[in-house]
Amino acid sequence: MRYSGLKIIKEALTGHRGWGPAWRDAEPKDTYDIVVIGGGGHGLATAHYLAKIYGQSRVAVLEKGWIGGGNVGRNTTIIRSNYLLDGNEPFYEFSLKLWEGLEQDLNYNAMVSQRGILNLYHSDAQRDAHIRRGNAMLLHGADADLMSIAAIKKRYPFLNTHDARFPIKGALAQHRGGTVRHDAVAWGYARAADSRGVDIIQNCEVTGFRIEGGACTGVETSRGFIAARKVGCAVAGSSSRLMALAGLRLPIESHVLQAFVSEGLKPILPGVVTFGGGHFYVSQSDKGGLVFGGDIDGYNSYAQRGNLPTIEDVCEGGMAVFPMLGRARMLRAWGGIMDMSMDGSPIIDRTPIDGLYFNGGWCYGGFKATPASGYSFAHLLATDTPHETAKAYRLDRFRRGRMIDERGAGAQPNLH
Amino acid sequence: MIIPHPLLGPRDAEEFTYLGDAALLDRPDPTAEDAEEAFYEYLYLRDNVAGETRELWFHEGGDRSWLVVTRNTLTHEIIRVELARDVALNRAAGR
Amino acid sequence: MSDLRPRSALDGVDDVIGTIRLREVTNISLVSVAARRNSQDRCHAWLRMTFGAVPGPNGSESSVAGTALWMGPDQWMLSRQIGPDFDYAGNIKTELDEAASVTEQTGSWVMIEVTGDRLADAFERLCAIPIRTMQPGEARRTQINHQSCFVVLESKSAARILGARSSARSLWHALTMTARAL
Amino acid sequence: MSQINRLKDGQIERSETLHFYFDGKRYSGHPGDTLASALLANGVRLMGRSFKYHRPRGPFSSGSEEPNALVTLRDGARAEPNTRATTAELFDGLTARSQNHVGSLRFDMMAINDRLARFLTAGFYYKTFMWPAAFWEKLYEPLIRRSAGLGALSALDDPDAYDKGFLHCDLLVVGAGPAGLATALLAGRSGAEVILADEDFRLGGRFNAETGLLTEENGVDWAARTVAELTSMEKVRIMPRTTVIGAFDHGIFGAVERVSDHLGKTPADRPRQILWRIHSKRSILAAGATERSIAFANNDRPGIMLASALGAFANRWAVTPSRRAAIFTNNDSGHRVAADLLAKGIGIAGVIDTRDDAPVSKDFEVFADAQVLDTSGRHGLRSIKVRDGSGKLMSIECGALGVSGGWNPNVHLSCHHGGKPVWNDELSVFVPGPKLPQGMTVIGAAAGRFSTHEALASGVEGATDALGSLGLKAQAIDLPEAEDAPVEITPFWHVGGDAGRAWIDQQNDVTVKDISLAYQEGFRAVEHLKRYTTLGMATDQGKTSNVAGLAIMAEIARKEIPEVGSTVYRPPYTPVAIGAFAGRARGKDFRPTRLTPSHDWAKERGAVFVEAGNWMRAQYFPTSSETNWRQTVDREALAVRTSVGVCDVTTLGKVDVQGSDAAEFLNLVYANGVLKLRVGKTRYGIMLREDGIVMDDGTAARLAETHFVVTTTTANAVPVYRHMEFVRQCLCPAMDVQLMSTTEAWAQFTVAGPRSREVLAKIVDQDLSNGAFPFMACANVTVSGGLRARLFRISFSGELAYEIAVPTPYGDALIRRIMEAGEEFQITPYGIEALGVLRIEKGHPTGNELNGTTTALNLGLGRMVSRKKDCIGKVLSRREGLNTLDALNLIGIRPLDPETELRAGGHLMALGGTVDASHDQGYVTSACYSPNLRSHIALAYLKSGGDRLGEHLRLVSPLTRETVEVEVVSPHFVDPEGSRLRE
Repeated sequence: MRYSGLKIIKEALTGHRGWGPAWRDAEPKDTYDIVVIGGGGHGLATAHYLAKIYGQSRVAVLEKGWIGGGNVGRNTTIIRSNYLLDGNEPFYEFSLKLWEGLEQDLNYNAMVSQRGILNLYHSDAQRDAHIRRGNAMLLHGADADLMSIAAIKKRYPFLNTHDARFPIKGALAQHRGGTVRHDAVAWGYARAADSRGVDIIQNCEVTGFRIEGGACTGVETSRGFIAARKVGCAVAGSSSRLMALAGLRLPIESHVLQAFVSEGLKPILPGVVTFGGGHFYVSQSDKGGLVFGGDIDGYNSYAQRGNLPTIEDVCEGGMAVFPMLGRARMLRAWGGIMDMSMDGSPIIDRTPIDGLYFNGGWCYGGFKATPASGYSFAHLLATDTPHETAKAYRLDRFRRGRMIDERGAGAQPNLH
Repeated sequence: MIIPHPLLGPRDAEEFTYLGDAALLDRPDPTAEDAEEAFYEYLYLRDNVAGETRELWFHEGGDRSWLVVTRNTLTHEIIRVELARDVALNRAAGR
Repeated sequence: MSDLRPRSALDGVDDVIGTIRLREVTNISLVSVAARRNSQDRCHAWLRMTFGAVPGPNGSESSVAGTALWMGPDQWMLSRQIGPDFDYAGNIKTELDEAASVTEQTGSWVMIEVTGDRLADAFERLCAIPIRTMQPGEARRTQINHQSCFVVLESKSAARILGARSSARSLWHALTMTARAL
Repeated sequence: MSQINRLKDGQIERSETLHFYFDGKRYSGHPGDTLASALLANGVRLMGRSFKYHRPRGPFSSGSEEPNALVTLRDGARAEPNTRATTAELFDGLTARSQNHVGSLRFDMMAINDRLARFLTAGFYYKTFMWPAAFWEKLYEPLIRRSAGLGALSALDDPDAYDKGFLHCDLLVVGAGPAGLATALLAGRSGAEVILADEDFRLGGRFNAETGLLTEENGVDWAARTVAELTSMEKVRIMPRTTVIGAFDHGIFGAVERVSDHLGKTPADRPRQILWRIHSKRSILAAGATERSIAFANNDRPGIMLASALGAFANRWAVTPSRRAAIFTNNDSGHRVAADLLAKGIGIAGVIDTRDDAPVSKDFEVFADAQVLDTSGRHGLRSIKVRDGSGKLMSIECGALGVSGGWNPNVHLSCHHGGKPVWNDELSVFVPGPKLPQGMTVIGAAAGRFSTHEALASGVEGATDALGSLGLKAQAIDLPEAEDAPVEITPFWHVGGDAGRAWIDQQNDVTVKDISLAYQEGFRAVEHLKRYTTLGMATDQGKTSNVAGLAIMAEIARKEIPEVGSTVYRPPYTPVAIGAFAGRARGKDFRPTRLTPSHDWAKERGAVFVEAGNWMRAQYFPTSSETNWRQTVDREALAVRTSVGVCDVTTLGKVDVQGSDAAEFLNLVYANGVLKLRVGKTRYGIMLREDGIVMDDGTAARLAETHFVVTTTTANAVPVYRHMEFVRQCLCPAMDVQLMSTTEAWAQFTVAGPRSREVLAKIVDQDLSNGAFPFMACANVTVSGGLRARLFRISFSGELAYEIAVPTPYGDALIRRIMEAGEEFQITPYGIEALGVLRIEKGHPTGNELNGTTTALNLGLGRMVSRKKDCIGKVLSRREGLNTLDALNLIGIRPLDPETELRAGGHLMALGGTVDASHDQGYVTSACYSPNLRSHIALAYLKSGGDRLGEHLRLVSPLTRETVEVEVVSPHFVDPEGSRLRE
């Protein structure tokens, strides 16, 4: 069923009886060509591109709960491709381009909103680093713009430029950056994949891998064994737990990242802003809520909830940039499990086990990467070769000393 | 969170800085044949357990002790806290 | 004797705000003492001799010789009301010699005395120490508005704060704001 | 028109009259009123508009669960959007504005949406606005965004102050209703340290809203007596107007106290609110229950509200939306409200009860087995359409309708640690599950123990249990006689039929139809339902809608409610001002400010300061004749090379390393050898991280056999000290070594330049000749006739230079003394700009070069990583990826035209060929103008740059639209052989 304005009008006049399920509630088959574990954004996107781009139809997505219930349904919805390093920038720019055509590709309005993202800087050293980054972005064919305070103030007149502890000296802007309605991304990919015959199987938890002669031949699940030629794992915060079932240890720690939303407010923030003197980023959703966040709590956790010090730190950052926020109210705080890698960059690669593929270590970057992650993972699963933009995301890069460390923080996940 | 410091009693976790898995106490032998592989595993690979795990916290805002905290990553329950130095000494003695 | 004159972090400011009195304690000399390996006993004996007892965790001991404050395992901060001209560290070092690592600390800290009946109310707004259940002599290292400090309780209505000298003015500002807010 | 709907009695101060303004109109009320009660008293029922359909709305509740009566309180910078009129305390001069309408509140142009409702069903926007793609950004989205939100921020800085505080207690009691008061009383009498917090400004909970809860006395009196006794207890702290917003780990709770929101204006210096972090050993949740509604067509008109709210407005505030009211209920509490209203002189048009065994009353008409089918009244309820047990339809005139679908325990805080509430079939409610936050007990209505007797009894049980675990003995306590009515309820969630829209989530306009549509489209998991329909996502977080939504989903899916699941409860319990979380840390007080020992002196000299981390450092020292900073910096940098300059370097990290194993310890920490460093000597060293990347660089000075002083860069002082403690305690626990940070203990100044020796000779009490105190020497010395000091002959500038340190209290005196001594040489104070120029001229790396991805090899210091010994980072620095042939090397570059500025952050490309990422050769880390070379210069990382000296390249910076042809040169621009510093 195609979605369109006309369809809505027709349905409205006939009591909305014609709407069917956005995706089938599929029953697991005995065997598939490719099984993708994880019904989050990345897993569903992988399935969509496997079916659409790589002509794979015998594909299943296994989700232990309800789809879109992980980080894709629990993030600050920011999209951008303002990366510094060669290993990252082409990938995230590829992702941004996919975002730009998402609605038409999926026939689902995920409200991709390119209202721009500003990274404020507060010192000469930060400026130099931002210039290097902005140049890298441009050299990779992305967009970047160095904005003066005057230019920033035009868009954000309420920015604190009068009594800031760390005065704002300018910003690196990416005007093509912005936000997306996060839940709709999962639903849109699910619906599109489903329409191409992909089985989306909810409430189906993987409990083990069947590995014979060094090769993975399928997965044990809460709903029985499912055979597959290839198995791809895209389970973000649960990566270590899942891969342990296959006897693999990962260069990944699971941390809690909190995010926050304010009460609905009339539109005031035109785009996304990140603070360089602390840890704070914010945008305003189409419903009017200010969506904001900051640092991870800093300790390993699977509890999906954080603690007060981080909440306070984030709000201090908010007040430092926009002192008007004092009278906006925080409505809800939530915590998600971040798969923090050892260099802050993701992994999309084969594993030492034939037929078993891994996608994870997304740190904060998971949401904006969704389309490219799905596309590249689909490419790897279908062709057994890394996608051009993801070839640096190898599992063995740490052993080989080829880290992709944007922050230069080293092998300490909670610093990335 | 509150970390029951073995010397100072209950202290707000805000006073501490987190490093990670207590396995970082076991620095491999740099002269060993497979030193490079051993160091790679030591520095980069993690069990990342969903459940009880031993980890290193530094009492930065306190007495500057490194602590080994046994904590459940699913519930945040803290089971045991020791001075990392004591743990390290015992291990050395164990070797 | 050198003709260079010392200057205290807050130039000896002394102020009463509402019911709270804030005063910089000047002419304080500070030195940290850390027991060398296998010399813990000697250090403890010396501390007992000098301050009457060995301060334990969260504790301090005072005598005519000044105050000893527990800083960390086998580590103490000694303070004495005597001008910085006096080489306190050198003095202690000659007494303890190789039994301890001795470090000059006089310049590291500012000492502010907080007094007033509403002391507990004030500290509740400043830091996470259990001020109402602490006993005189007890000490805590804690955070006050993002600044690491030692708080030594002298009585139910008096406490001394040791804060980083470089941010002494920020600390003073935080204390005065809180005193006003009560 | 004055308070036409004010009834008799009530807990308000009639003696005093307060005046206030709503939408510009002046009204009056009394102390004890909320904005909502005062408006109702004045006959105002219409207070706001709903989010999506802009339906006219009045109060739906009388408390913090309010979804409808949201206003913008106060004006200007203090304007506070989305404030619940039902909790805003009235004060004289209060001003409030209604929200979310175009035109007036009564005639809202956007109400057109209500006519288009059939097109604006749940999730409609996901299905359209896609073609043509270009229209989304330009047309569709702006339209959608315009309709976003309810109230508006002022865009002005919040002028109020917020405080933070920390409390410690044995027992935290959340909620001061019957159960909470009983438990606090017992715990207090038994000697526990108790904190009793309640979000309301009047303690007592249900006692304030209902009558007949106690059999022998008035509940309000008992509450007042109990509060009085608690207040008299030294160890009990009573906190009204304090909302416990979240349960965090290990007994920590967050609570927000509204200190002055109820006052006309905040007293000077006082905070508006305080965020308390409460450390509790045990906690008791006595948060009570929230009434739930029944969905029926047009159940959202002003005048229709929860029955308990109708009762509370009448009993506590002596107001009513109308003199004639009806009740729609499926349980007995609706009947009690009817009786209360009657007692207040309100006409009861009838009690419509869905149960066929509804209790009968002699005082008012009860319709058993009956339902309310529809309502009328555009801006306020006028009449309801009722079908009685016989199926007869009738229209009943009434201006108020109280609806009761039963009660939902306020389980929120009990679920903040991931615990799920469990369904209790007998009571047909969710009660707290087994997985509670550590140390928490739930009592009273929050635990599903609804009768007053049960509440009081559970309070005693809760306290007794807590006291036991605290090692305290529970004292005896005499509880008042209380009603113990059983819960008589037959679950009834919504009136069937296709009559019209029946609201579940009032604020977000989610109706029964939306829920069935979500089911039809496959959004059946609770979270899908919520996210697709926005059910429970409004400012009330579904306090009055979530359970009903679940129940209706269960009904459609033909499942049991627990099978459908339950939503996740997250903090904060009610929305909290972001300012409260930030507290005092805002503006200039965002972070502490660290000042150097020479700060005041530098200020006197008119220095320009700049932030360096939390430090403020002198950036440069302009003279009156200089018109731009470059002139100043050039002068300062030249002075150092030609005569002498002085710079405060106190901010460099300093660590005292002592102990018999100090040398061995540092030998492991530093990549280069330190073991053989002689006493009285200093050595430059680099530290690696275990991954082989350079962590920091600095000097190690050996003052005695067992005493080193180590310096770090300003930025890395803290992490390096932490790392050294890690190595000491975790990796070499047996070593005899002690560390102490002494960054602040010593005021340290660089005296640099050919005349520096002559300057210091006047100050230092010892021979400084090259023989006596050669390059890299260090010593404990005295200055100005006996003051203890430390002297290091080290040089960052490449000139003959010293760093001299005295105890910080003497820093101010020393800098002035140095200036005196240097006067004859025109000694020049210089700031970090000139410092930067001097070090770039010498190719010394700092933060820009040590960016966390560079190795010793990249820095050209590969040979410093000792082959002979182990060190942190040595093994992994051997990895192939860190030793490629085309590895980056630190080099210098000069523009062919010396006057052309070089851009730090620019990238290096071959002279010809394409300019893109695949042709990237490296990047510039630091750039400056060198007054000594009369040319712009820069340091850069270049692929195998070590072998490319003399090569010409292009420096491109598309971001700043610059391209410069440059030559690759040695990074040591000045005195490459380093003879000057040895002179």
